[in-house]
Amino acid sequence: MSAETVKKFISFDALPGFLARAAEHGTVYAPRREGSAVVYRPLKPGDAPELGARPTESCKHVVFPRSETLFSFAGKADAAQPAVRRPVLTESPEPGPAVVFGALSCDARGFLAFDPVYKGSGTGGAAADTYYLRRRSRTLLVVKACKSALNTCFCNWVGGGPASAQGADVLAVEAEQGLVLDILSEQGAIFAETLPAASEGQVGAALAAVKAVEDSLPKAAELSAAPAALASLFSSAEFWKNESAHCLYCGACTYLCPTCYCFNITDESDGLSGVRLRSWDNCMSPLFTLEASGHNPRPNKADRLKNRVGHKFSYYPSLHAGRFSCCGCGRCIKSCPSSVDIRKIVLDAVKEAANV
Amino acid sequence: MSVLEGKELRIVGFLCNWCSYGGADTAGVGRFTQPTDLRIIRVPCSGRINPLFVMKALIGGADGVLVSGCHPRDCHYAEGNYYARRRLEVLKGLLPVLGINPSRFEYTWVSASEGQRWQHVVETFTARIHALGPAQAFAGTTGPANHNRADAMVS
Amino acid sequence: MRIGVFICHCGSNIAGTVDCAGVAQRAAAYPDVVYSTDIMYACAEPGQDAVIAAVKEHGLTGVVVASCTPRMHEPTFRKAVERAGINRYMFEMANIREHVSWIGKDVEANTNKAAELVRMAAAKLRLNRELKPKSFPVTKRVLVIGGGVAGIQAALDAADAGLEVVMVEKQPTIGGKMAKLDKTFPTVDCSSCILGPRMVDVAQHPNITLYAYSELEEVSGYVGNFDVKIRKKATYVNWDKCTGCGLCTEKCPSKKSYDRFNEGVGPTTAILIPFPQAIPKKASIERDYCRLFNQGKCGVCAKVCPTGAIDYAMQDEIVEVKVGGIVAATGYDLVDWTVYGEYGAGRYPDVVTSLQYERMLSASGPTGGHIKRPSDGKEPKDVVFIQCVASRDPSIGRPYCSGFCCMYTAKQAILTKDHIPDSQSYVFYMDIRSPGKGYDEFTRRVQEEYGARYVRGRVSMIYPKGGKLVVRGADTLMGGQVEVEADLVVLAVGGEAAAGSPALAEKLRISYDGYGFFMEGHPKLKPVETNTAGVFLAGACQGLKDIPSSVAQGSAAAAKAIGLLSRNMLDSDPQIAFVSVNRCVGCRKCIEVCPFKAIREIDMRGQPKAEVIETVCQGCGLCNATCPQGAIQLSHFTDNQILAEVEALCRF
Amino acid sequence: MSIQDELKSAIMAALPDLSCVIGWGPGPEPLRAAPLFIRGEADLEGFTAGFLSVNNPALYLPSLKGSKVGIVAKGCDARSVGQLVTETLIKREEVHVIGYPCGGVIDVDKVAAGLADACEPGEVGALREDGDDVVLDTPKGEVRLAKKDVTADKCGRCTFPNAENADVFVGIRRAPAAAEDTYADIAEFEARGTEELKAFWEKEMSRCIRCYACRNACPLCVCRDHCIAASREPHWVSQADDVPDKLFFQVIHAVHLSGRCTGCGECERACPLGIPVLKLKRALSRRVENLFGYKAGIGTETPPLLTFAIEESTIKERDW
Repeated sequence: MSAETVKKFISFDALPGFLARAAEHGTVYAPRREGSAVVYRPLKPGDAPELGARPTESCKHVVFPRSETLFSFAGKADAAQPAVRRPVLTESPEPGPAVVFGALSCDARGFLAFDPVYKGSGTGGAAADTYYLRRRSRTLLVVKACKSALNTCFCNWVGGGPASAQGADVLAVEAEQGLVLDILSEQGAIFAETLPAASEGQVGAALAAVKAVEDSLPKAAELSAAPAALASLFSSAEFWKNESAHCLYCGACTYLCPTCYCFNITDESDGLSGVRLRSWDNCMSPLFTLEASGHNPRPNKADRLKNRVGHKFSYYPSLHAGRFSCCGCGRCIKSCPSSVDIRKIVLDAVKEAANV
Repeated sequence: MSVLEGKELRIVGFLCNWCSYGGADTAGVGRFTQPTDLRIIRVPCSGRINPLFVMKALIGGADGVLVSGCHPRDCHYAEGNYYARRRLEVLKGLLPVLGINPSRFEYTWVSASEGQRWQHVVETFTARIHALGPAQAFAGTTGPANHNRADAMVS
Repeated sequence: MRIGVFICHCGSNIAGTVDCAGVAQRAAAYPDVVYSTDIMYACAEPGQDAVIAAVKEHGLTGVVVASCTPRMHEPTFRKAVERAGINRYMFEMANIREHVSWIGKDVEANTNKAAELVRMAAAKLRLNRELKPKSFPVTKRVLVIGGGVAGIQAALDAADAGLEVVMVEKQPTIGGKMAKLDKTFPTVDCSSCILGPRMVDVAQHPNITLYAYSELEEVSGYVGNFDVKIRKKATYVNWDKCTGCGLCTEKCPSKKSYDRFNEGVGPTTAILIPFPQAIPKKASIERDYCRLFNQGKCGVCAKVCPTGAIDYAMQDEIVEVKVGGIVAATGYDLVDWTVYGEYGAGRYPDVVTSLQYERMLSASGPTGGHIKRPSDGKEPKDVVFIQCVASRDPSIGRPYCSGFCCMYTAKQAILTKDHIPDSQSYVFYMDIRSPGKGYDEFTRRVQEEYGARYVRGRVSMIYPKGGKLVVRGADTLMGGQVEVEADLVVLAVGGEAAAGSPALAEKLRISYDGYGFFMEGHPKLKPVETNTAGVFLAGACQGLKDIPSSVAQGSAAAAKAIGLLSRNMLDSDPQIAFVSVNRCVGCRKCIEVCPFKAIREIDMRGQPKAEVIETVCQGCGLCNATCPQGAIQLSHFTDNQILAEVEALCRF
Repeated sequence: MSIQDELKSAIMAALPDLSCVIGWGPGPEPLRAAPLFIRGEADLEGFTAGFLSVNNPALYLPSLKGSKVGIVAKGCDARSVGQLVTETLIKREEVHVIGYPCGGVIDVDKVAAGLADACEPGEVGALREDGDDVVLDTPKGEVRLAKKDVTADKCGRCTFPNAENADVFVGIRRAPAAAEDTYADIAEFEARGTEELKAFWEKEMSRCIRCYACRNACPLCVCRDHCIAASREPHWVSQADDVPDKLFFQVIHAVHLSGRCTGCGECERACPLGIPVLKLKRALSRRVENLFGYKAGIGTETPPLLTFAIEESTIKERDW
C-alpha cells in the first residue's frame, strides 16, 4: 500500500448495497460459501461477499471460463438444392464487464502469468487470443488483502505477498469495521468513485494491518536455483517416480491454480450444426499429451508431475523473464487429495540437483 | 420438435430385437391403437442396454424411458435379460436421490407374440408419464444449448 | 457421408395415415442427407430399382428406408443396396408402418413421429461402418442327443446323406418311449416291429457312432465347430467283450431291482439287458441294487460271464468329439401323477399309468402280454381310463394339452377289448382331441365298435371298496354323478420336459420355456432351428407330440443339419463385438458375463487384454454394456450409434 | 509397545519380501497426513497410523501389480483390497495387508465447522489427541473439540473397523461403531423429494470443476486412463461446463460402482469443492444390499451385477 495513491473507505454494513449498485453495470463476482467450499459466484442483490475464509478456487474462470463456446456452426440448406449446405458460423456474444470483488492477492498475480501467453508475446502478438483478452480487459480486480497466512501459503517465496497489489485495480484492506480501498487504476477509480475518502486513522490502521500480516509470514525459501535444478533433473526418472508416488493425477491442482492456463478444444456436432468448445485441460491427465497415433510422450504420472513442476519453476521462467508460473497461493497443496506438496518437490529438486 | 407440443411427451423406448420389438410389430400388425409419444430404439438384446443409456435419455430431456426385453428364460442370447433385470432394478434406486421421479423409468418383458400386452404396456406407461407431466431439464446449461434444430434451418 | 432417404407409402398402409412426402421433405434437412424422396412400394422390384438408381445417380454412400419393420425387409434392402455397390451394413430402416401408421390415425402425430424415426435412423447411419463376414471351415459331423424315435430318424437321415453321426443316449438302450409301447395308433400296428429295424439300422450304419448310457458333459465352440465332451457312464461291463448272452441276468441273485424299462411293473435283476431287442444288446449293472457294491460280497456275474466282461472297477469316461451341428431330441417324461390325492396319490396298486399299462399289454413285457391287476394278478373286467391327468391343469403348473393322450387311451381301450373280450372300458374325458389323419375315426371306432363308454367329466375321487375301486365323477353331459366300480384304473398321464432339460439347454446355450421345453427359433417359420446357430430340435423336447410328428421333425432337423454342413465354409455374422486394445484394461468383466464364452484373455506385451472369438460371438452386446471403459463395442450397435439415436430424440 | 511401534515392527518384518509398504506419513500441514511409500527404515520416520490416516492406500495397488506390495490398512481400506481381489484386479498373493484397529479418521471440513470464527483449518499450528478430544493450536489460542464431532461420517456407521483379511493384525480388535449400516442418511436425503434434490444437485454440481479427483481417488475405478468421461469413442459426455454433463459423470461413476463400492468415501473426501458425491454411490449400495444382500469387499462371491439368478426372489418386475 503506497502513500501516493487515493484511498477510499466503505463500511461492511454499506458493502452489500454498494455491490448491488455495481452489479447494475456488470457482473460482480465475489467469494461465497457453499457447503464446505468458498467459490466465486455472481453476487445477487443483497448478498454479502465472504471475506473471512479464503476461496477454495481461484477466480481465473471469470476471465478464462472452464468451458466456453467459441462459436457455433450450422449447415444451411439451399432451398433449390437441399443437398447443398452452406456453412454458417455464429460468433459467441461479446462478454460484458465484470468485477471480481474480494480476490486474493495471489489470484490477481495469477493473471500476470496468463497475460504474456494469451497476448502471444512469443509471437510478437500475432497469436494473441481474442477470447481471453476481451474478457481480461473488461474485468476489474478488487483484491482483498489477507489477514493471516495459511500453512500452505508461500506467496512470499515467489515474489508476492498477502497484501501485494500486483495485478489489482483496487487493493482492499480491512480496517475499522470496513475496507480501506487503495485505488490503483483508472478503472478502479471509476468503480470506487461514489465512495468517501478514507480518514487518516483508517489508512493508518490499514497500513498497520498490512505490516502485521507481512511480518507474520515465515521466511521465504530461496528458489533462485530452482529453474536450473529442475532442468537438470529432466531425465532423473527415479527422482520423479518417488516424488509422484502418492500423486493420484487428478486435475484438482491445475484447475484450482490461478496460473494454469492450458485448454483443449472439442467440437460438439450432430453432423449439421454444433459448437466449438474451449475447455480447461490439465497436464496431470494422460490425455493431455495423448497423440492421435496412440503414442503418449508422458505415459506415467511421474512424467506429468515433472512437467507441471518443471513448467512452473523452470520452463515458463525461461520464456517469460524469469517469472515463476506460480503465485504461491498453495491451493494445489491445500486441496490435493493425496497431500502432494509442490514446495517440497521444488526444494527436493534443488537439493537433489546440488547432490548430483 | 420431436414431440408435438402440448400433445405428446418425449418417451424413449429401448427394445430388444427378438422379443419386444417383435411384440411391438405384432401390435402393429394387429392394428392395436397406441399413443404416439413413444420412439423405439432397437437393440439386439436387453443385455445390451447399458443403464447409462437410460440415464442419458432422462438427463438429456426425455420425459420417460421404457425398456422391454424377452421374458426370463426366453432370451435369444439365453442370459442377457437376466443381467438387464438386475442392472435396471438397481438403477431404479438411483433416480430418486438424483432428483428424478423414479416413475419416469420402467422396464418390462414382452414377447414377440404379445401384441396386446405391448399395447397395454405402451398405454399404461404413456398415461403414467402424462400424469407426471413434462420433466424439468437440469438447469445450468451454458454450453451446446445453442444447437438449433435442423428443421428450422430449412426455412 | 451421402445419405439417401426413401419414405415408403406401402400403398395406403403407410400413406393412409402418414404424409410421406412431408416426411421426405423434412428428412432432406437432416445431417448428411443429400437425397430424400417418397416411394410407392420400396420393397417391390421397381422400388428396389429406384433405390439402386438413386444410389448411382446421387453417389449415395448410405441408405435409409422408412417402411415396415426391419424384421420383415431388412434382408431385402440390404441385398438391394449391395447390388447398388454399397456395403450391406450402410443401411438403416425406420419402422413407420408397424410402429406408426398401423397403430394410430392422427396424421399430424404420425407424420411427425415418422420424421423423428427417420432422423434417428439417419443419425445412427452416419456412424455405421462397413462390415464384412469372415469364412471358416466346418466339421461335417452331427451330434444327435437322444435315441428315441425322433433322434433315430434324424441320425439315420443324416447318416444316409453321408454325414458322420454321433448319437448319445442316456439309457443303456436306444428306442425311447416308443420302444415301450405295445401298439401305435391309429393303425394298431406293433410298435417294436416298426421301430426295431430302425434301431438295428442305427447300430449297423457305418456313419453312426452310438454312445449309449452316456450323457452330454460339455459343449463349447460354435456352429460348424462344436467341441463336445460326452460322459460314458460306468456300466461295470466291458461292452467290447459282452455278447449279450444274458447268462449274468439269469444268475444275478439281486432280483428286486426297479425295472425302469418296464415302468416298475415287475422287478428285475441288478445286472440287466433292458429288453430283448435292446440296442446295443449289452448288459449293465445298476449299482444301487448290486450286492457287490452294497454288501461287498457277491461277484456272481463275474463268475458266470463266459467272456470275462464284468469290470467292477470301471469308471466314467469322457470322450471328446468335434461336430458341426447338434440335434437335440431328448424327448419327455411323464408327470409325477402322485400329486393327485383324488386318484389315491399312489396308494392303490390297481391305479396304473398308461405307460405301465402298455408294458402289461406288451407280449415281451413282464406279464407276457396278459393284463393282470398288480394287486392280485387277476384279470380285470371293468377298466376305467381317466384322461387329462396332469394335462390342462393350471393348478399343478401343467396347463397345456399333452396332445397324444386322447389317442393312446382310445388305442388302449381297443386293446383291452382285444385282450379281454368280456371286459368293459370306461373313459373319463374333458374333450376329445383327435386332429390327425384317421384319428377322429379311430376315437369313434372305439366307442362304436368296441363299446367303450365315454363319460365327459372329471373324476373327483377313487376309493377302494371290496376288491374293487370305486371311481366317482361328474358326467357333465348327462348332468349328474357317476360311479363306476372298476377292477383297474388307467391314468392317461400327460408329459413334461425330460428331467434335466434346462441344464442341457444351458449347456447348448439355447433357450427353454417355463416348462423346460426347448424354444424353437420361430414358432412358425423356424420350427426345428434354435436361436443358437447349428443347434436343431426334434421331437417332444420342443413340445409334446406324437410319433408321426416326432419322426417328421427328426427328418426336418436332419435336413437342416445336412443343409448347414453341405457347405465347406460358413460365413460368420459381422455384427459381433470388437475390442479396442488400447482402451482395454484387462479387468475380465466381459469374459465373466459372456453367455457364449466368446471372449478370452490374451497377453499383449505383458498386459492382459480381452479378445473376441469372432466365430463364437453371437452379437448380444452384453459385454459392451458391461465394459466400464467402453473398450469392447458391438459392431453396428456401438455406444456412439445408440447415443446418436438417443440424442436425435432428446436434443431436438 | 504402542500400536505405532508394533506397526513399525510389522512393516520392518515384512519389508524384505516387499517392494514397498504403503502407510501414512507427515503431510503438508498438521491436520493432514500424506500417503507414505516405505522402502526402508529411514522412511519410517514420521510414520503414523491413526486419526489422520485418511487416505485409502488400496488406491495404489492396481498400478503396482506385478510386485508384492504391503499396505497398512484400516477396516475400510481392507474392504477395498477384498473387492479388488474378488474382481481379480489385483492378486491376493501380491498384497501383504497389515491391519490395525481403526478408531475413525478426521474430517477436516468438520474441523472447519468446529473452529467457526477462530481460524481456518489451514491456520491450525498443531493437533494433539487428548482422550476423547482433539486439541488444536490456533492463532487465537487452544481450541478443544470432541473427537466424535470431527470424525468422518463413514466412521460413525463403520461396521468393519478391523482389517478383516489382514495377513498380520496388530493391536486388539475394536468393536464396530455400528452393528449395521442402516443407510439412514440416504433415507433422510431421499425423503427430501425429487424436486428439492434436483435443485440440490444443480447447485452442488455447478461448483464442479471436472478435476476428477473423485474418480482418481476411488480405489475401484479400474478404467484409469480410459475413462469414458473423457473419450470420444465412445462419446458419452461433452466437455461443456454444464450441470447435465457434470452430473452425468457422477452417474457414470455411481453406476460403474454399483455392487462394487465399499463405501470408503474417498471420492467425496477428495472433492476439493465439497460436493457430496458419495450419496449417489451409497444410494446404489443400499439398493444392491437390499436386493442381493451383497456388501462389497466382504467375502469372495461374484459382484451381483456380474451374475444373475433365473428366479430373483427380491425383484418383482412383473408387478406393474
